[in-house]
Amino acid sequence: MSEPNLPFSILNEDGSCPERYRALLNDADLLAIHDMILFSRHFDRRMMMLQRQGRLGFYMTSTGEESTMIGATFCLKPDDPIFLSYREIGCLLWRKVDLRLIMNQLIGNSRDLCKGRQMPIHFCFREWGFPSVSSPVGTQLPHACGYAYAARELATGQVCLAFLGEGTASEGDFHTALNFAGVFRVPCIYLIRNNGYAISTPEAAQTAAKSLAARAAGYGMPGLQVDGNDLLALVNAMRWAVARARDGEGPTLIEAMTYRMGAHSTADDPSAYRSEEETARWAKVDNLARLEHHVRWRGLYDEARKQEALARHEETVRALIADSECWPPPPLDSLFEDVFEHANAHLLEQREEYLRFLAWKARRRAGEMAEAARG
Amino acid sequence: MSEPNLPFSILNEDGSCPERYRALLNDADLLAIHDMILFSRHFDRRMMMLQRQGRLGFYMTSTGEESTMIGATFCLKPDDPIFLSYREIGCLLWRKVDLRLIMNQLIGNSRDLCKGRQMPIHFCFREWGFPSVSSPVGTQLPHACGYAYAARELATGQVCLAFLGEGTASEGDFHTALNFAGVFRVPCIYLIRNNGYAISTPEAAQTAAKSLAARAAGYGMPGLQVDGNDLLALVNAMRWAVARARDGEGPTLIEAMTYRMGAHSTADDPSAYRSEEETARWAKVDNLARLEHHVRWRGLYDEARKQEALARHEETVRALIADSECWPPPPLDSLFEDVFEHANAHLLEQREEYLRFLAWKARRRAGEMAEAARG
Amino acid sequence: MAEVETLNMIQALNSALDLFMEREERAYVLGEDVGFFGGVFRVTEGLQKKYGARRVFDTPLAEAGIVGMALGMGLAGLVPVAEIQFADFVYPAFDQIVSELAKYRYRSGAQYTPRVVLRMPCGGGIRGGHYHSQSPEALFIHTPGLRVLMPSGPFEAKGLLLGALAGPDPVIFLEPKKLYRAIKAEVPKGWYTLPLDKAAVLRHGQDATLVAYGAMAPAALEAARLAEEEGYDIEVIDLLCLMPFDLKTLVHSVEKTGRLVVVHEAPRTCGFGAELVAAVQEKAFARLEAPPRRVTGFDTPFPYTLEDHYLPGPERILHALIETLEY
Amino acid sequence: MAEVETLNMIQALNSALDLFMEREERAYVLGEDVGFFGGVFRVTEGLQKKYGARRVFDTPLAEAGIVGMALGMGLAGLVPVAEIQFADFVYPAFDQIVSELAKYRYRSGAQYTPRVVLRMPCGGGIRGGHYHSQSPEALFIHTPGLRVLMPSGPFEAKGLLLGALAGPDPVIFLEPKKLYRAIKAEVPKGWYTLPLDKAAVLRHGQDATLVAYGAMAPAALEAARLAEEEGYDIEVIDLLCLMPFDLKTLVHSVEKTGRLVVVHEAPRTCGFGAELVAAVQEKAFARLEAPPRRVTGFDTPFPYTLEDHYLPGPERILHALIETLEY
Ligand SMILES: Cc1ncc(C[n+]2csc(CCOP(=O)(O)OP(=O)(O)O)c2C)c(N)n1
Ligand SMILES: Cc1ncc(C[n+]2csc(CCOP(=O)(O)OP(=O)(O)O)c2C)c(N)n1
Ligand SMILES: [Mg+2]
Ligand SMILES: [Mg+2]
Repeated sequence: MSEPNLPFSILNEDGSCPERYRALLNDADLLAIHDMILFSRHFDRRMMMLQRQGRLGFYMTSTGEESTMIGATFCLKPDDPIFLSYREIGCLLWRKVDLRLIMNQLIGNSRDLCKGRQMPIHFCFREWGFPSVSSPVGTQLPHACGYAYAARELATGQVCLAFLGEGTASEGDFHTALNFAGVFRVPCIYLIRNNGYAISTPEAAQTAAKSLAARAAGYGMPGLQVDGNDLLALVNAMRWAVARARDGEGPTLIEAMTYRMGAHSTADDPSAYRSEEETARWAKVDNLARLEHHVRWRGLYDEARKQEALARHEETVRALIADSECWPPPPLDSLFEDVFEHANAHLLEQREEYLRFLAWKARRRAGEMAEAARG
Repeated sequence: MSEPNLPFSILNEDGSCPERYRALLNDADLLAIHDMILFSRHFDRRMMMLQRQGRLGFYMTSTGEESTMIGATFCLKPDDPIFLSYREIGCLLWRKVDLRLIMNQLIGNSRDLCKGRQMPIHFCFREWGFPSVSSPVGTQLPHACGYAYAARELATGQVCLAFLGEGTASEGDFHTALNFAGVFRVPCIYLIRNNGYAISTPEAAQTAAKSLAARAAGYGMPGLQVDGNDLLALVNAMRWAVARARDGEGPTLIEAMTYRMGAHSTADDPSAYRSEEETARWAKVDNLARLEHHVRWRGLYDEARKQEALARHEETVRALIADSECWPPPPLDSLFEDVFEHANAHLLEQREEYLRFLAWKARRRAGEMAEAARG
Repeated sequence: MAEVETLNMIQALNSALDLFMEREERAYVLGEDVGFFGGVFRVTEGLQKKYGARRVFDTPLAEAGIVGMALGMGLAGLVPVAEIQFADFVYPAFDQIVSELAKYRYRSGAQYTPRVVLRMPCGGGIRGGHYHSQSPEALFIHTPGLRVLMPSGPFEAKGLLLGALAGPDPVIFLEPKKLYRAIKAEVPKGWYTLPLDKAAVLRHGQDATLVAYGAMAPAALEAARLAEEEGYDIEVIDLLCLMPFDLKTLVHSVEKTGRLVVVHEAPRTCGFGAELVAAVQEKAFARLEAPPRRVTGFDTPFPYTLEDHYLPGPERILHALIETLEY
Repeated sequence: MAEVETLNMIQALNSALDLFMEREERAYVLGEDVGFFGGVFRVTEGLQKKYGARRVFDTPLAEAGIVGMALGMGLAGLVPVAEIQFADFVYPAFDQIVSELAKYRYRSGAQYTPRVVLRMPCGGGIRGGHYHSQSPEALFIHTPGLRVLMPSGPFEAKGLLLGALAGPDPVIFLEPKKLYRAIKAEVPKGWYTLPLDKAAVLRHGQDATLVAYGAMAPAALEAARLAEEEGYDIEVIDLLCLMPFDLKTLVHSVEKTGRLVVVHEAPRTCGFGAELVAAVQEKAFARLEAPPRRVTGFDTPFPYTLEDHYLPGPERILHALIETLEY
């Protein structure tokens, strides 16, 4: 277990970077990532609007943290499974999950692969390497370890990536997952998005540790702390961890320092617990802004391209929303499927009873209407 | 958080120690501790015999690890609560818990303070500062943190000590407890008895970490690894941690390296999973043997004293057993008490129903006997 | 007459906590986001400001730690009131609740008698999907050593919570979050407690007994109103106390009506409804004119888009009532 | 006829695991002490030697890790069989079971269909006190998405376990440890499976239906024998499958006998017995001649010294039978 001496940050304030790190990302990749972050942020904004208009039940933005998800996903192969916490839509976007499927999940309509069974942002896209998101935080962490163990056994060559927030690092599942991962030396990377808050709780109230990366030593794996608002630093660290995992040297813990620029969720109002001044301070080092400086520094970008991109993204999202809103809710029968491979007698009977009720209700309504017509 | 540079070991092989550490324990204390370890070990031996004779349902020895419990308890004040895992009878002994109460718990008779409700060694002696032991490992760890928080609030000046085995350090409760303790800077010491095994599972299969003490950094507290078979080293580390806690500087994690010389429990046979050679190697550095070398080196001890002590201990245990075995089991009503402050209607009805059954059974038996007498 | 104020359930709960903390200096409030922020549902709002950050504090994100720490505080003589942010997130603390909190008094031979109240919002109706909607009451009711309560309105919420806080036993206090802001009611300003083992008869009737609790209580009442339109006279009982539950009142009612319908949100199989049916029929067997009937959530995880189908509503309850009445 | 051998339940379970691992290369066994040592009850003995330490392995001491890791392996297409050392120690893994394992298929729209079997010894009768004696079946039965099985002898153990292992759903496989070595029986040497939704009628009778499972099945049979001496003809049903359970067979029996007594070790309130009573009376209401009766553990933690009072035995069952028969 040799801990490398990787830089915390690479990008300078003016968008420049030391020459030796320039090759970390070629221009085309860099532009593609930047464009995707721009899209992700626009998507966040539009979904928030949709939610406020009452057209979406719930949403969580990843605004401010995009480089972490997209940069990390960029470093993986397309079939490496990614275990999401919930604030990582960028991973789906980078892998080009069919945007309509994403919207259908958010709406929970009949075209949602998961049949409208979970709240928005609880994604599952097996085809793209995304196991199912659940709300209880941290539960995905031991899954990633188990999956990685299986991948090695099945010789698929896959590396697993699991995301979590810094708050989630306080749950017991964090501990058991990382300890198991260390013991079994699985090809798995645990990536903490340290965005400063768990809902209203600041990191300082979450742990007395100087860093969460420091926990890695307690599990016999390397721990890296990097600037999560610096795409290049994140990619540099992830690359190292992925190579290590791919080479059979075991797991790595990465702590990406970033900031949740928006509310925790559409149900939250952060002004109740943090200052505008703090938010403004972080806005200055926003990952997208820094990346834009960098692409401009490389001479790849200008205002015209930016406006073109924003217009393009808006058109994409607009069309998406229009499409997803025209589908009906999932059929009633979907309620009773998939609990087991085959519904058991108890559930079938409950279904039957419910259908009897619906029929009665329909008759009753018809009766009422007939009466109203008579009366 | 300044980590002190405390020595791993203090006692030399020949029983000597560097002069500057001699004052760690004065002669009287040293002799008392040695005598108590001798008693503890004899008690273990006799309980094992009792269990094999079928007179005790279950037992777990602490043979090989006595210095850790007794040394640690020695460093506390009598009213500092100690949260036991289960293999720490030495703590009770040092605090002079009424031995009859200990035996009554082991037997589960009508004089057991806990009314025969738990398996042997699941002690609870509030008067002596011992909260209740339970089998699920690790659950006591957050209790200790909460208790320590309360002690500070109530300004009792207490310091909490919580024991665990190295296997238990893999449970989620270890993580949440230590993280909470760090955040709240509570006066609490977590003491890992790293005795090499969790039942059959060796420490190497338990974690890939170089040491468990290294986990402390992840919780913002100091972590000390000490030789658990060296009373002086243990006392030295505990004293430091107790002073720190008492001064309001927060928790400490101590990892005491020792060896479980006996079976995991009376239900276990270690020969199935570890070599005689290994056991023999550890026997050479047994904590009691090393301590005996030391008291002899100090000129405080000889064979005659030893024989006297053993005879005295045997007499004590013999009398104890005789006493505890003459008490009946707890009364039937004890089964239905203490679930709540007052039994609720449901339980009272169950009790009534059961008494009705017992009455019927007695009538039935009487009828059978009458019939037998007639026939 | 005591002074009253008009409060929703959140305000009523907040008032109970406030009164208790004022009266009992050993009372402490802890949980995720309960301190500075006042809780994601704002039930603990203002308490930290009033009682200080030592008595009202945020914990790290770990339910096992919250319950375990609260229990430890209880062992030392404090009276902690811990919030679990949603009942759906109580499972990481399940070991601490089932193995420790519920058994501590018994296994210590009452040497230790920790008083701990765990509050948690539960139930559906807010489009919360799998993990912001569940009703785990049966799991706690089946665990000896826990009292289980669930209010159905602001008045009940304050009175039950004060009763729980002042009582000697560990309590699981389930708050039907759908009702948090849905109902306002007159609530005494001062201290009052409701008994922890009594149901409330919401409506007297002769034809059938309808039993519900939490957010199903108003739904049951509405079903009874609909049934009245159909010419039936339904007795409605709001359990309030789930463990112990007021079997006497239930049996008394069924002795009168001869018919029983129980309602809950949780999945049917092995739910609390089964216990209610089993217990009542044991006592009122001879009087029953139709098989006791259950109206419940389905044996599936809690859905999102289709939650209105999943949750029993007044019409579905009415349907079951009518089938039972026409049996 | 298939070759048979005489085995106790441990050997029968071991044989099932062995056959399955031989047939299914994706089968993996994990848990505390299951590898080198072969498990504290020796159910996995010899498997590591035969199938290697990658397929049969010891885990660190953390049930949440065991279940979470097993589920992750299942997501990747392996078929893990995890052991929880005692059912009493399953609670640290409760979140992984209830929130994850049980819901994964449903919430993913069957994109993922993990097959995971969790084995755990349960029940009393070995002087294990609070934490080596519990019967948590009701908690799992109430959780949609889990199959729950409990064999009552070596033949049933092997057939049910092979059925569970070969099946597509997550299974909680409860092993009544009191019976581990208590009964020997003839068991086919090769592969066979029992259906995962069928009860066994152990004894036909006309006067009352007695339902039990696990270690209570032999006790029920003995009670029926005692009842026979008193002139009663009791039908005894061994459930075997707790979720789904074989309601048809129960109802069929009660339609015949008109009387029902159910037995389990777990505490009464909200136990599985409540469900059995509630479900049967819904279907066989008109035929019931006495209120269905429950014989169960008490609503207390599981005791140590007095466990013989706590656990239902043949005489206590007989008493309930007679009271029901004489109702
Ligand atoms: C087990 C559990 N407890 C509580 C919650 C409620 N909750 C949802 S998100 C959240 C904060 C998570 O913070 P963090 O891990 O830092 O992730 P972030 O939201 O900052 O991305 C909490 C407490 C939950 N989902 N699961
Ligand atoms: C939650 C839980 N899981 C499993 C067990 C079974 N068990 C009892 S002791 C033990 C090993 C504990 O090892 P360690 O913590 O090293 O303590 P030691 O026995 O070595 O003193 C196990 C697995 C348990 N008691 N609790
Ligand atoms: Mg965060
Ligand atoms: Mg150990």
